[in-house]
Amino acid sequence: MAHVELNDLVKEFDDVTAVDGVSLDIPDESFTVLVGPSGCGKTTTLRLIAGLERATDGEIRIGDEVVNDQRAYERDIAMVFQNYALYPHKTVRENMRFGLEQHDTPEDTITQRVTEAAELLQINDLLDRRPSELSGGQQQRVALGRAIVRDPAVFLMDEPLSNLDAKLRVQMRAELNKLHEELSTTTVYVTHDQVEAMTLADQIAVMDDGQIQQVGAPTHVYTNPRNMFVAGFLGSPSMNFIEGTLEESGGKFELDLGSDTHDVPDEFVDQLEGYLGERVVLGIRPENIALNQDGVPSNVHPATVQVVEPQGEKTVLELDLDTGETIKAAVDPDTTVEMGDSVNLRFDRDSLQYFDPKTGRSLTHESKPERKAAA
Amino acid sequence: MAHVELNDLVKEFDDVTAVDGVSLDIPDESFTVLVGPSGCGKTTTLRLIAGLERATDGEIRIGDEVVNDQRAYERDIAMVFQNYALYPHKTVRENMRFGLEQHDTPEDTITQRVTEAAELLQINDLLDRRPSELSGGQQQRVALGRAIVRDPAVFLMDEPLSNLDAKLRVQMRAELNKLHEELSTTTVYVTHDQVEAMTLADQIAVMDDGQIQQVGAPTHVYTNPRNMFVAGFLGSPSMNFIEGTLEESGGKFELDLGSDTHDVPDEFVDQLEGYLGERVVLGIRPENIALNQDGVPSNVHPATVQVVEPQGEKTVLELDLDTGETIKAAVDPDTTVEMGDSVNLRFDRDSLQYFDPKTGRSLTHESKPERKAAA
Amino acid sequence: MSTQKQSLRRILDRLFVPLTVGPTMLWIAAIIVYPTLKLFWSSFFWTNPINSEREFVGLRNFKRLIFADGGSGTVFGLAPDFVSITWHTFVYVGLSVSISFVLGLGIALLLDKDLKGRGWFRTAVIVPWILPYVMSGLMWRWMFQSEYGAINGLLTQSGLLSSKIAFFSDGTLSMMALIIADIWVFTPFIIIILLAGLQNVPEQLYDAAEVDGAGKVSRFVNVTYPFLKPSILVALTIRIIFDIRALDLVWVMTQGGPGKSTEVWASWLYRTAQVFNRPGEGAALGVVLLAVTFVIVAVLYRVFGESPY
Amino acid sequence: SGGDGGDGGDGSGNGSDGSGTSTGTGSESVAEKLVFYNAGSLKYDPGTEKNIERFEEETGITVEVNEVPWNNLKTSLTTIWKNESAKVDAFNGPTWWLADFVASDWIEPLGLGDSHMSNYPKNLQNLVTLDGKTYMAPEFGKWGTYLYDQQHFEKQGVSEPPSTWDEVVSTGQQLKTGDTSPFAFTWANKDVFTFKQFLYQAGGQLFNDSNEPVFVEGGTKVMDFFTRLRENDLIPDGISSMGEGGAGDTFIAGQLASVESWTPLAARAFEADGWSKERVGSAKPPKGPESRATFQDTNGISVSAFSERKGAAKKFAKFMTTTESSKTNMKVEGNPAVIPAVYDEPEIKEQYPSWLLEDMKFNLKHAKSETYLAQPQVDDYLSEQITPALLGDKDPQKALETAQSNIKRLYQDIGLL
Amino acid sequence: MSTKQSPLDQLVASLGLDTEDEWSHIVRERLVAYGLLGLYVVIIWFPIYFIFITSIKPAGAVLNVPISFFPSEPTVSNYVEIFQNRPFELYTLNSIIVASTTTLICVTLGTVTGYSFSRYDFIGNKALLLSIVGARMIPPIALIVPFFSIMSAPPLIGGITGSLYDTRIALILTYTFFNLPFAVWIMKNYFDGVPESLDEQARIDGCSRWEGFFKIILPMAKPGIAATAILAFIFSWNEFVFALVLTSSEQAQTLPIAVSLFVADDFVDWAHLAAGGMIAALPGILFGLFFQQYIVSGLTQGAVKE
Ligand SMILES: Nc1ncnc2c1ncn2[C@@H]1O[C@H](COP(=O)(O)OP(=O)(O)OP(=O)(O)O)[C@@H](O)[C@H]1O
Ligand SMILES: Nc1ncnc2c1ncn2[C@@H]1O[C@H](COP(=O)(O)OP(=O)(O)OP(=O)(O)O)[C@@H](O)[C@H]1O
Ligand SMILES: [Mg+2]
Ligand SMILES: [Mg+2]
Repeated sequence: MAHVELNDLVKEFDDVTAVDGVSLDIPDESFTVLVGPSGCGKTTTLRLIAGLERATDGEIRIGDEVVNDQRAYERDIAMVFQNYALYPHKTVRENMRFGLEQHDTPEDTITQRVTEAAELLQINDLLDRRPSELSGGQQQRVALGRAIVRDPAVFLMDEPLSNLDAKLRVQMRAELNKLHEELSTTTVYVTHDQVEAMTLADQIAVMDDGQIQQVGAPTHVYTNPRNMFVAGFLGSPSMNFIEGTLEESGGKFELDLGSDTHDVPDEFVDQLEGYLGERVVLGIRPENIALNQDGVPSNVHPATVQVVEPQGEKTVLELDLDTGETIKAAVDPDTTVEMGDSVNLRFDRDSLQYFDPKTGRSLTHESKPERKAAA
Repeated sequence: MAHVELNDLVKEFDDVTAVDGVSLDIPDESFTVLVGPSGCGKTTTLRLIAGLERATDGEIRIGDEVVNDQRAYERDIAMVFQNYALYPHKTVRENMRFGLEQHDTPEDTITQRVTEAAELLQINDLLDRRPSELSGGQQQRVALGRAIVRDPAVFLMDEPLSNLDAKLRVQMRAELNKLHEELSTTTVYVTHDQVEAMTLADQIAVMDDGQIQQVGAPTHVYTNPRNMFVAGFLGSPSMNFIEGTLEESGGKFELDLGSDTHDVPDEFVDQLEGYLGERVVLGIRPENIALNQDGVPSNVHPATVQVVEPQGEKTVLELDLDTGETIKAAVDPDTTVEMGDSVNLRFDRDSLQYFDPKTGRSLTHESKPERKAAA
Repeated sequence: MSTQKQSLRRILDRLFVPLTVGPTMLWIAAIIVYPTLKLFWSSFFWTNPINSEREFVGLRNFKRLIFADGGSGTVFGLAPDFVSITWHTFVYVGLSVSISFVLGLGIALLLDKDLKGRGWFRTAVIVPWILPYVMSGLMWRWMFQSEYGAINGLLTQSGLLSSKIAFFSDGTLSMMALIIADIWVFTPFIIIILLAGLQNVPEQLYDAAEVDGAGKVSRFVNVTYPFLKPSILVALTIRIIFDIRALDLVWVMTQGGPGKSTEVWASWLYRTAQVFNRPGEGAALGVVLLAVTFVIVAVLYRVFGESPY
Repeated sequence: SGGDGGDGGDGSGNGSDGSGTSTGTGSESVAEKLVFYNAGSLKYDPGTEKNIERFEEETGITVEVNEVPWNNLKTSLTTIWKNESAKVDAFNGPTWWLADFVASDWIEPLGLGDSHMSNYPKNLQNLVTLDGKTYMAPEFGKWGTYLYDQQHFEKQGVSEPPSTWDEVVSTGQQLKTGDTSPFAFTWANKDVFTFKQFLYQAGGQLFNDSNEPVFVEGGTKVMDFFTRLRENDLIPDGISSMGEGGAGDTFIAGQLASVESWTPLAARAFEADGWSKERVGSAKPPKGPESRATFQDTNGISVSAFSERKGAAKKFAKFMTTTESSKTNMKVEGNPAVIPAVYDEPEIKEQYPSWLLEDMKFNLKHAKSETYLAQPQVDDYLSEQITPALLGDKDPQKALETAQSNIKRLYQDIGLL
Repeated sequence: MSTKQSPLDQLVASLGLDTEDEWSHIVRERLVAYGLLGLYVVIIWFPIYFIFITSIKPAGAVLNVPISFFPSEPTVSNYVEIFQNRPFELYTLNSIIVASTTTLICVTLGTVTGYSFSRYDFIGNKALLLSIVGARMIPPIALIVPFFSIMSAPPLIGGITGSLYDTRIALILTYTFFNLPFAVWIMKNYFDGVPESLDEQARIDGCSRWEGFFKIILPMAKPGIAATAILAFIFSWNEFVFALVLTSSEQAQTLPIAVSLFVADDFVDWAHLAAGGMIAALPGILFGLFFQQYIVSGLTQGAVKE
């Protein structure tokens, strides 16, 4: 059990700066999820924490120790590699046992933990196979199993569920959650799956281009992104951005979108005051757009349905606003609209975000992060 | 361009039957998505089509030819491997060029296609790097690029987007869609991402345990699963199953759930008639459950909220029915419920499914598959 | 784990490189430094073979061996012996290494296949290498012997040949016999090294290449070869190093004859240093040989030195 | 320096061993053991083995025999001596190593005394004596000999072996059959020896008394003879690869009617499949323009200058070469004795046919040799020329002249000329 | 797939191959492979066969012409004689001890050193590797005299009597010197082909460099180790010149020396030489067969193969 602290961490490869001044506090017993676009430096950050890469600059602390100079094996971490890195010459069982044997775990504890983990991961039938005889998802589960049998100070997991089917992934996610509740081992977790990020994380750190963009409780970050990058990155389909000029009209603020106008709710007046007359970006998530074909008095934006994309549990619409901008809306699967339909959109006023288009900074961001309540 | 036909395909590895009598018709120009739990034989099926494994039994046709005895390189296919299988000694550019060179593509076509694909995949900055200098997602994109530059008879793609972040994945999905519209190359695509499956597929094939469970248009399969496996596999969180005894009461059918009763809508009476007095499973998807705290007359099931799991665009609730069963519901993120709240659930009557608990067979399945309308 | 044990482990870990590289370096250094210095040092001296009087002559030994020493005619300013022996060496090493390489590669590729009984084949192909070289040399001398040798016997007794061939009376045929013997003896070495190297080729890349439309040849070039490169480097380098100085076969089979038509650097060096008792010139030849070997290895490194990852 | 070079047979002066004083014997208490380097396996030298047993019995000194492959004995010895190591006390080797060994101070004068030395023929005494000191005790003789296949001769109707070079050519025509060549001689590895043998027969020699190479004239005669043989197809194609083994093997294989080779071949032929004492014919070598001389390749025992047991070693050298030992050696192994008196011993007469003994005695008396410095390199200069000449790839005269000028230059280089 | 058997399929079946389980073209390829391998083995074994039949011919009949390739009256007398006459068992023992000890040292040091060279970018890595391999480029002939003087020098350490001359240790030291550079180099190149991600996983599993190396990487380097071992073994098994110079009696002389003792001054005792040669080769062949499993599995268990 240990808290992990990264201070101004930098990692350069030849001409690429993979990690560019990352400072991150990972509290003891926390479950921190690292998200960010492909190539933003997540894996590199994990490898730095693990001690597999040497930091070009900055400091890594585990517990209260600066571990920059410690070798991976001295750091007492368990890691799930993005590419599994299973020992090809060992069976699944041996792969899973190995880390425990290294830590002088008594034989019966080893057997027990391996059996338990294998059951949990539904790979108990595969224990005597070699990795080359496993499917992709099975290999990934072995890689995960190899980590979770351990009892390390820190878990590092690099997209450990990416190759599992949705159902299994939900199960595994639940198991990981349970495991974390039981063991409370500090965990750093990389995922591209938003649901995973949202449901597992105590805190979520959004990275881009080697830098941390925002850290906080998942719902907080989701609902209070600090900048357009974070806002756009989280959520799928991603947040719609509509740019307009902020104007005052009758004590109320409104965004001139060209051939349409958006009324800014009163509670934002304070924060937006300084931007009067300037360009401001309105952000609204697809799921916060309602089709209100029957007409609702205020803040209604007419639009035309361009694409209807049923996705099972929801249907995503691509809509052209009158201003010519295209936005997406996620609606109930049984909504009956068709291509070419004209609809009225209502943006949920509680979910509106405003950004400075030049800096990308959110104008409505609340700075206090919230911790996720114990799940 | 070619249609692919699998007839009673079997592949055994030593003691494992990875593919167990798969018959599947993949029409020319179709985009067929293969889904199924981890280890069900998807990769093996692709490898059989590719000619990388030898079928133990059965027949594979590409175009009108039986290709069982053809080598992979004779089959004119392009494949994205689940584990990428990039050539470590070649640069990204060389990796992508290689397949084209093998097919005697003129130099300028090669250059052009590689440049285009690289741009599309956002890896144009990485063209001169080696795979070992790339992040996981970047490697995956290269693997994808290596396939899409080609102009083969069949594309085989094994989870080509699994390591990409949501945003990029949406983009890539769109690009793949566009590509398929342009080239109309027969494509077989494995994914664990339901959204991907739903949005990309002309037809979706659900596999389990080496066998095809159902084939059809994605929305059709989603809404009309042939059996409990398919019903439970598609959708996340997955469909809730509630078992009860079918009874008749006043000309209407109802399901006795113990301490609660479910009214069977009249349109199902015909299909369920034969099951009167027997056990029947009711299936309802989480997103088709509405919280109706204000009371609605019929078919209301009281429940207690156990877990509230905000997932960004939706919130998943875990609820205990009065019968003791636990079910999940996906509700709007701004629904304000808390753990311990008592709620009334309303199951959307249009979305109900009924299954035979012994065989798993759907009792309400419409057999006619629907083709997805051109996207 | 006790802290003491842990810190020991830590110290040992830090010392990994010194501890793993050190003993080898020491071993080699301890044995090599003195002989090497002696080799270079001796090359500057001339020793009178009849009374062992030593005289410092600077680079004269090199000049005499490589460039004309004023005696008979020169070839482009080089000593005729040097030119002809270099040519023999080039032919001998070049042909036997390249032929045995191609052969060895072919056999290694065959043996890499998942064949039943390949274990027996693997053992069977190694055997020529196990026989003592002296034995092999004698055996081949006997095989090629003109009057009662097995090859002539086989050819004449089967009626393929009407009169026997005097292999060792002809420079070219002698060279051919040497090369055949050399190939026979050393091909197993190539096979073994390449066979080991073939295990390093990730199987999945063959799949990828097949899907990319690569036929057999292309798969070899694009997948096998890059991974085999380090092994090829090892195989060729060691093979060439061995062959440039291979003495046993030449000495046993032809002693450089007939005349000097199969004299190679190794036998020249041996003759000069050991037989003629002219250590200075022998050392000078040794230095030249060392330099040439270095150059060849450097070139090989250039060509094959790249690792696949 | 030690300008000793040419000691061309009969002529040279120092008749008997003058150096009666042996170095180092005085103070040394005779060792209990000595190390003897034997060329090849002792198994092939049962005579030597027997004599060693006798020596050990009589003196109580243990002889540790180190067997070194024949081809490598010289390398082993020089390596040891270059390190001034006392690893070896005594060894046996050929006389033609002596000049170089003595010049390098690697071997020790033996001080065998006149009574011992006078057992040997004059020419042999001269051969092992340099600067008036004896450096080798001759152990057994080896020289060229002429053997023929009586069976083949009879079949082809040749009753007498040829007695001159011309007859070799003329009877050769008669002896030639499909698989059988009329004549052959040892060449590979021993080309210079064979050449010398013919050279002596032709009346030539390698060096004159002042170390100048002078073999072109005699050598040309030899080469003429070879050319006649070759052009008349009287020698096998593979002649240049015929070492002692090769020539002997081919002879035993029945592919040669006659052969001029080294002595022990006769003994080998006796034992071979399909051969008998009757089938092996022996004769004096055919006479060249000058004589029926042969090349003297006697083996003897010498003592290392670095030995720490010189006393015992010298005792050993002497013991191994007494008349008694010589006789034993001949009796047990068939090695021709180098002491003429041995041939008159009854046991020997009993064991060997008289004609063979006759020829041996003749050869012993007429065998010739020269000891010269830088022997290996001189031989190499010769060898690289005479082989192509033999094969007709080079003009003989030119080849010999080249060899001669190379050797001359070598001798100038090392200060002999 | 058709079920009727073509003649080729029948042939394939009769070879013990499963026609059903294999790609027919692979089966065909295999037949070609068997054919080529068979041909190769027959050709390279012909001389060995010839030596063998020579060794069982009566000594006197060895040189008979025409040559009999199928001896009518085989005999073991040559073998009996060489064992009677010579301590062949000692030579064999020496060879085995020298070759296997050398192999052991070379493989041990070569593997660890090669691994370090492959994985760690320590200062002078390249230069050291070059000097190691370079050390081996010096013509051995040039080293004979210095080696002799090293080995026959009085011992540096007290308590040991006598020099190393004529001991197996001298040979082991020498051969190790000759083989170690190659062992290092082969292994370095081999490890270059083993993905580093496995080292990393080992470290995550709590392995120090030593543990990771021995427990994870080493088992995967079997093919390289097998190749190195074979190389070192055979080199030591065959080495002649240094054995000649550094030993003088059967307490240390090895088989090549023993074999060459059959080559007398004036002739070659073919029959016994052939028998001796077979015996010299036999332990090697037996060694090969005995370790066949290991060699084959070593040469096959490419860990990297996935
Ligand atoms: N070489 C092999 N030897 C033995 N069994 C194998 C081999 N390859 C695959 N299998 C087994 O065959 C089954 C199907 O594997 P396959 O790779 O096709 O699964 P998959 O559907 O692609 O799964 P995933 O989604 O996890 O990648 C699995 O149970 C797997 O363990
Ligand atoms: N060994 C290397 N040499 C050079 N550049 C590298 C190396 N490893 C990673 N990079 C680069 O560093 C950046 C960060 O890589 P990293 O693997 O940390 O990304 P990631 O966030 O894990 O991405 P993904 O989600 O795609 O796995 C990428 O641009 C990558 O190309
Ligand atoms: Mg990554
Ligand atoms: Mg798979």
